[in-house]
Amino acid sequence: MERRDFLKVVGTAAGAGALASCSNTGGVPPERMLPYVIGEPEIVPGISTYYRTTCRECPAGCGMDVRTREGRALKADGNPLSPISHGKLCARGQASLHGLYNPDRVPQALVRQGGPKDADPWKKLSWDQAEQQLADALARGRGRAVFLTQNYTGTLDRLVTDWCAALGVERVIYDTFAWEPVRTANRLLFGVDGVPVHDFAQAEVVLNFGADFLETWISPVDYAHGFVQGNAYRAGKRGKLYALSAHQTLTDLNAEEWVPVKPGTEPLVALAIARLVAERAGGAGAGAAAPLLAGVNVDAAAAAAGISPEKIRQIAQDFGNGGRSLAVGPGPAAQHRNATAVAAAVAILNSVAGNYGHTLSFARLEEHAGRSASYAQMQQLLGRLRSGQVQVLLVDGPNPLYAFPAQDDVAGALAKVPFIASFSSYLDETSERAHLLLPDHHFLESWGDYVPRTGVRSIVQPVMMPVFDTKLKGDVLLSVATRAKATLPNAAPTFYDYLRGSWQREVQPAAGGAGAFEAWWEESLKAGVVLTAGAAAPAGGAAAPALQAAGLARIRFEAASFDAAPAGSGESLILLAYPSYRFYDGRMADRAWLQELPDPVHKVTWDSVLEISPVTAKRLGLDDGNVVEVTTSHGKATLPVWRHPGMRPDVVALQMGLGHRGFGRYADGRGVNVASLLGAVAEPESGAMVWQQVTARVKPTGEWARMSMQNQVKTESGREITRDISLADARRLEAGAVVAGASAGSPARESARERYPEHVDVTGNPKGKVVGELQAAGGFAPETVTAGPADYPPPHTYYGEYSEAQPRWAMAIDMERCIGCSACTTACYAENNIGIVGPEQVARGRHLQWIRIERYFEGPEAETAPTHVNFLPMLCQQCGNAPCEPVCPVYAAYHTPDGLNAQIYNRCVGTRYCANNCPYKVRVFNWFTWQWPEPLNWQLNPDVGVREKGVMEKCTFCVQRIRDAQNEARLQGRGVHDGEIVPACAQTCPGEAIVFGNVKDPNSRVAQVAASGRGYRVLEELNTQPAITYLKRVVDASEA
Amino acid sequence: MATVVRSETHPDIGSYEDVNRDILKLLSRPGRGYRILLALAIAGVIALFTAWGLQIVLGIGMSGLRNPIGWGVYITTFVFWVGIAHSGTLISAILYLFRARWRQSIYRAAEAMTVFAVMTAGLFPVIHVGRPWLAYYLMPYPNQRMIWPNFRSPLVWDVFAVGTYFTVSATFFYIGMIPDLAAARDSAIVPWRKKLYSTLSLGWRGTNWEWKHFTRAYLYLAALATPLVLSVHSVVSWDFAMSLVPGWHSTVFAPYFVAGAIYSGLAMVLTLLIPIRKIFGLEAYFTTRHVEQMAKVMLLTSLIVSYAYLCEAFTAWYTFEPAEQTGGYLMFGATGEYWWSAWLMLTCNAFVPQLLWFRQVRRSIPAMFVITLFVNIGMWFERYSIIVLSLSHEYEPWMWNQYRPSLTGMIIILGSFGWFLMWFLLFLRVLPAVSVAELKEVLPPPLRRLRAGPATLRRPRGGAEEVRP
Amino acid sequence: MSARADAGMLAVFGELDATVTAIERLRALKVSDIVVFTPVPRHELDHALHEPESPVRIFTLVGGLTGAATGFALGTWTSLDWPLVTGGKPIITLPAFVIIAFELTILFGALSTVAGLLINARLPHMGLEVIYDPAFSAGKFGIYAVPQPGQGASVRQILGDAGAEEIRERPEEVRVGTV
Amino acid sequence: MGRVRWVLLGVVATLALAGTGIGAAGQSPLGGKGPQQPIAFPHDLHAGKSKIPCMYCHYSADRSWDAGIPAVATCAGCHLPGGVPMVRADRPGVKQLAEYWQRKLPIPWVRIYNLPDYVHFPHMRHVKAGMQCQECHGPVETMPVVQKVVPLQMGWCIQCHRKRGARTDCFMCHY
Repeated sequence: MERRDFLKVVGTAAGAGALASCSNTGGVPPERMLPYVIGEPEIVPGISTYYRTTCRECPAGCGMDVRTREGRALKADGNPLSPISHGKLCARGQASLHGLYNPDRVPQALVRQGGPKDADPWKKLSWDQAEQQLADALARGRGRAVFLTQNYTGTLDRLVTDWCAALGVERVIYDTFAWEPVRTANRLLFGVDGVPVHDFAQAEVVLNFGADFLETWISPVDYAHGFVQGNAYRAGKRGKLYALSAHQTLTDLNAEEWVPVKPGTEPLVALAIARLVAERAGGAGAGAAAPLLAGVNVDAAAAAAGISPEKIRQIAQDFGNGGRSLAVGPGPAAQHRNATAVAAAVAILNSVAGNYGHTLSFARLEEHAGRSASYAQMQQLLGRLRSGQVQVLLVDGPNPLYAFPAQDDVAGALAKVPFIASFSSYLDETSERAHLLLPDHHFLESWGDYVPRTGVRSIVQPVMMPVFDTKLKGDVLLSVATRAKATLPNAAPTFYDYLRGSWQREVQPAAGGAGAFEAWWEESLKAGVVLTAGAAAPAGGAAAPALQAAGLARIRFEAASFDAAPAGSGESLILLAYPSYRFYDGRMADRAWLQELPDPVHKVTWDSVLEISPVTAKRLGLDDGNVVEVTTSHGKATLPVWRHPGMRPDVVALQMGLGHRGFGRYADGRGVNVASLLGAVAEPESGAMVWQQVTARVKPTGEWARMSMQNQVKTESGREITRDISLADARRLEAGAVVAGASAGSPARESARERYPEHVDVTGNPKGKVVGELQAAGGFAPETVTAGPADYPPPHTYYGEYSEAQPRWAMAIDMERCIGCSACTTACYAENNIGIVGPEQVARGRHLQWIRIERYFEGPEAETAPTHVNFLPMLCQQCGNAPCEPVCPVYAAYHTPDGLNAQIYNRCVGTRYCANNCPYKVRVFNWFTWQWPEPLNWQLNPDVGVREKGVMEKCTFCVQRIRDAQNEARLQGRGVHDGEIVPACAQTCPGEAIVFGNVKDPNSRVAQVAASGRGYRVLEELNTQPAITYLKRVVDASEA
Repeated sequence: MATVVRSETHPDIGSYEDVNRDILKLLSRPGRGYRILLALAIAGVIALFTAWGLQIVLGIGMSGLRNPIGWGVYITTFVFWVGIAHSGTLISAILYLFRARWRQSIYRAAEAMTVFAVMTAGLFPVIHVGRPWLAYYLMPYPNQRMIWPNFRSPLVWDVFAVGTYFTVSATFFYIGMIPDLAAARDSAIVPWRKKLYSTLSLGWRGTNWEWKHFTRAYLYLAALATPLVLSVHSVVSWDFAMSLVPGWHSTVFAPYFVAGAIYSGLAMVLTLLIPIRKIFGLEAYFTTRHVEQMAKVMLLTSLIVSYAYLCEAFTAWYTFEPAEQTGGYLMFGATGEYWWSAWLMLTCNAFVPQLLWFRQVRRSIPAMFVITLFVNIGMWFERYSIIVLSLSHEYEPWMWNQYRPSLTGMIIILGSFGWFLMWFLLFLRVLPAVSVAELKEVLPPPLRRLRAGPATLRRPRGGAEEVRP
Repeated sequence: MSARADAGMLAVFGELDATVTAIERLRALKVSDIVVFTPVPRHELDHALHEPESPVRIFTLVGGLTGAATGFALGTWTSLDWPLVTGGKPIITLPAFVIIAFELTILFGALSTVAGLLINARLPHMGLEVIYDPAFSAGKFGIYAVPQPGQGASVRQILGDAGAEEIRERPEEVRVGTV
Repeated sequence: MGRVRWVLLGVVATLALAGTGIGAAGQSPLGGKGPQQPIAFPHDLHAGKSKIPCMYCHYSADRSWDAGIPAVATCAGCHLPGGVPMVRADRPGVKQLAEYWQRKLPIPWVRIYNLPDYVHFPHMRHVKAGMQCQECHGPVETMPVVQKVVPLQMGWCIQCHRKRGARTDCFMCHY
């Protein structure tokens, strides 16, 4: 702690410099330079310092690397040593900096002095006063106090447990996503109240029953990373994901095949598949479930689910090849009245396929996922609050006032509690009802540790001085304990000492750390994560647990029921609530980066949309943006619709996370809270909140709202932006064969082939004879472009600094590995000081994304029932023959000797000609000067200029990182190594889809990947010579 | 009785002195209508600069432009005004070289229109850019940064083309006016006018050597201005044709734009001169014959642009490239969200002017006035359709968007008409709006021989041929 | 009053043919110092005066060629001064420079034509006292002839016979713009 | 008289143009004294008379983009070892320093060499290339009050880069 005490100084470059805009307006008043009072040997102004910590934005607990400069955190990335993050982060993790620098954080301890209607009911308190007030309240309410906490693990968990015991406080842990059905099923079937670690990388076939494991489910970064390893094409093989759901989330959009089952029928379908798998395996693995499976009627299940029995047989055929498959589910996206049966059926499916011990095992548990109270238990707590049994309520994390349906009357329950204290650093709905606010440090300012899964200890350490006058929760608890004269085991003056003590006593021996603690501790801080026993999957697989008949008997394998829609006009459709990739359960809604990030599926920013099937929409006369009124028995909402081709016609879907009242300027009043449409229903078996419970009545209002989104199209409209290849062709290409028509897939080319078979060849290009005739008639022949990425720039440009010896920075993007999660976009915002334009400007198309994920539905009926979705990260292609460059009148756009398409902001006059002439439309313009409210501007990267109004900007391949690496290499008298330069998008990509490097070096990874037979360049027929090679998505994974 | 010889083109003008009297009387005190019009124009200018100032302070986003539609009404209006500017030089230079006898009475006003239209057009690139305070980066001049503009950029070509065009047409305008300024000087009474014309006329006396060099210089200027006038709109068209944008990168653009420019320019000349003729009583100078001649040229150019529209549609269809087909007005123009713009263009520019096949229409001043208004509107929407339609639907469907002009943009565009009108109205009162000297050239010279002879009325074909004494 | 004005006489004519006749007769008398004023350029007067071709065209030609050379030189030199590749095109992109060269040809040609006019026509010619009558800009023709010694009477005779409406001997020098 | 006026006008116009050109090509005004600093730190005594190497205080010039300004502790290390006023303790500047040091406050130095946000200048590359500090910062060791001696405009950078054959790629410094 001590060593960061002196960081209260502003660095020379990071301070005023980064805030100045592009135009130099002269130096009045004089800029001041503040030196350190005492120098820090590890901090050199102008040089970044990295700290390893653990992301605490969701319970997954990804290891994190945070880059700081002059004492300010600038960029978060994954810790490559962490088995949870693999050096990757999701968009939420990237946006943790916006939590740190959120302008609406509670700046210091506050106490309520007025009613909720007062303009500013809060009075400032010193921490001394605040802690005393808390201690006094606890003394008054001893034995009748409840501490409602989020899901901590590790040392803080120990402290809070001990503290609660010492002070007579009851502790309730709650997380909105508590995975109750999965835990309950595991408890009933296997006697383990927990969630096993899923090893997607080993699974060749995955069946998903409503688990959004690429978005929020349990440990999304690790699962996304593993899923891509197992699923993406490599060495002639490709995995297969079946999504069995009524509505495709991002995860389901990545499926090879989507099976649109009726909502609630997942248990029947899963059991039917299990029966067929068990039959094939001769009953092995079925164990206690054998009688149950014997009674399953496949045809009846198929009929109930609204799918064909053949589909079930096909899935069963693919599934279960000796532990090389995996079934997962449900997540909140399939949490209906019989969700435990889904989880149980999934467990049976994994059991009969022999997956336990291989692709999942109870030897390693997701520690964080097995601890939360259930929703039903929370309801009981609310009942106690309502009856006045609780005198003091401490809240840290959960926000039931937002997350619970109105029927729970959380507000009424809270009103009955005489004293509520909140540790939240943000004024969310629940904290706003508190009497005392004790804002905790953001995790990037905190000491701590976290145990995400068995054997993994991840360190939380502060990367900078606190931004506000907040105080570490652990320190507050220790101090309050002292004030209350309570004795805690292993008490220490500060939480930092408590943590070190705990690590010295427990973690060092468990991790087998040798030597003095101080040295080991330093090493651990550098690694950020320590692995203890049981961290690795057991070699050769663990023993498969046996199914327990008693538990099995308790589960009713029936279809879930849904409340009927209220009477009235309009269509009745089942309302599916599902978690948000961007906002999780809503806790991330105050992050401007995430609000501005287009949703990976519907691409709407800053607002909620009701997703509806195009078939139903057509029947109701609805187009994207038409406003509907959604009525359930519990509430009503008015919002625009978005036609989602990947959903059943009998459902509508609404994302969680928006519809906050309060919670800062970025969240307040935006969108619809799905809980407002639901009743307080808990699943009987698991006590889980039932998200899929009601049928809604959907009625068009006849209005139209301009949605804040980038685009209105869903398909490529006949263009060849994304390209596919069949598995068979991919294999043949790998073998070095030339595949005719490998670029097939473009409707235009296909149509040309059909209509003019005598004039065009199989690829859709004109035949040689036609070309000859054209030329003989004086026409131009289409010129075949043969140059590859490494063949540019052409020799006729070599002059001065332009020479053959220069590298060409290039990228290869494997569309097989892109899951469309958009973490790259947020990473790019963080790295490159991209302005946040707000909903009105996004609606006008004035967003500033340098990298965007284009989502195109593919297939003959892409508008209504797509066969699959292609995600394409589109960023500046750094073309060799860049069309944007020669049109710039002032050389603001030009080509650098090292093959970059440069945009010199300070030279830019703003004619926008370059953007007009860019066929990829990756240039974005600063229509206004964008604002970063204090202290969000602290995050601005000093290595990148901030652009003012009137300047064109675009992806630079993170040129600041290139220059940094070049400088470093030059100082060390060497060249730049391959892999030394990683752009922000590539760094965070959970699928490792992006490879960057010098394509002129044949040994570089990028050159090798780009040479793949699947490689193509977008719009290369324009002869732009892009530096980015895309690898075609492999479709039709069935054996050809 | 002496022979009364009358000009064929201007049968109602009598002597050289009549010309001076009729033309120079325009410079006397203005009437009430003129003042109201000028006040309106100045109000437009104030609105223009207020809106522009706001746009500079807040950002070019005020224009209603958005990604990826980087060009909109400002560039549309720029091209529109550059197009308008073409008729002046066409009439004064090309028709001069062709010795067309109907140009004399209209060319001065047309030239003035050219100069002011270029002045108006020249505002728009500066209004349009994101950082107008750095627009000087486009000028090639030695600077401390040691960096030059990019001569490969069509926008730098534009700077050269429009800059040259302005310089040359302003020079041409002024040089041609020197003898008239001398005439105005000699008849001026108001002191400031006397002083102004004295200065501007450079001490012109009409001596034989002055005239000799003057006529040669004028001829060469006309010879230089002729390729220039054809090049300017070609270069402007290359702003589009040199790009990669579907619907823009077309080889037909240069002739298409030049024809369109002449078309719109003639329409604007008529729109302006028909009221002026009436208000100032210049029917003798600007006759139905003039209107008809211009109508014929308009018909020709209308056919050329209609042909270009067909070409565009045909090539887009023929390419079988989806980007080409959606990029032009073919799909999104004729049937899509910009249908009104595309159909307005076709109606005004291709359909309505077919009326000009009829002689009665060509000779009807009111009909011609209405038709020219149609053409003016149509030509603005032609540029709007070309620019906005293409940019809205390019190669990348993900970045398709729709454009709606903003209030700020519309104020600036309407204000630009005020700006143009202000200069034109001031010109009418300050400078001789019809060429005094050249009109005298088409009049038959006073001849002693005829005066002494028998009293017969002769109508020589024009007045330009030599008369041997 | 200059000596030259002393000796000259200014005749004002109303008709073109009369003026031409007067010029031709004066030339026959070998009166070479003739200035003709005319409100409108007429070839008849040029023919009568037998003037040599105007040298303005040389100015135009030289200006135009200079412009062309400047255009190519500007493009080439600035591109080489700080070579920046755009769009994979060569550093020296002559087709693009053709447009610059063309525009500068016209610009320089036009400006030097104007310079040629001003230099040859001795303009601007302001504020000096000269022989002039405002009627010449309206509709009258004028001849100012300076007879050689002893020719005065004959000149006067010729002008009068040709049809001069008025003949002023030793006309007053005026400043144009003040009368 | 008229011609004289025209000639005069021409001369004045030419001069004005040339003046503007020279002004633009030259530099912003550099003259005058440097700004007043919170402590009148005499570079001439430290760097000149006492011959303290530049990089003793500006410690990161050879490894960072920033040259670095010394921590107050660096000053105190000599002048107030162990908190005891020692070297030149009687000077007003040192007394001021002692005050800052005791109150643990940074000294708000006025920045003299400042580059706009869009220029990225790597000090370390220039030091490693063997450039002397004085080439850009002037003879600081003779300056009682440091002042700016170079314009820090792009042309000034470029002429040196060209002379030395260093990179003149825009994207090296502007991004």
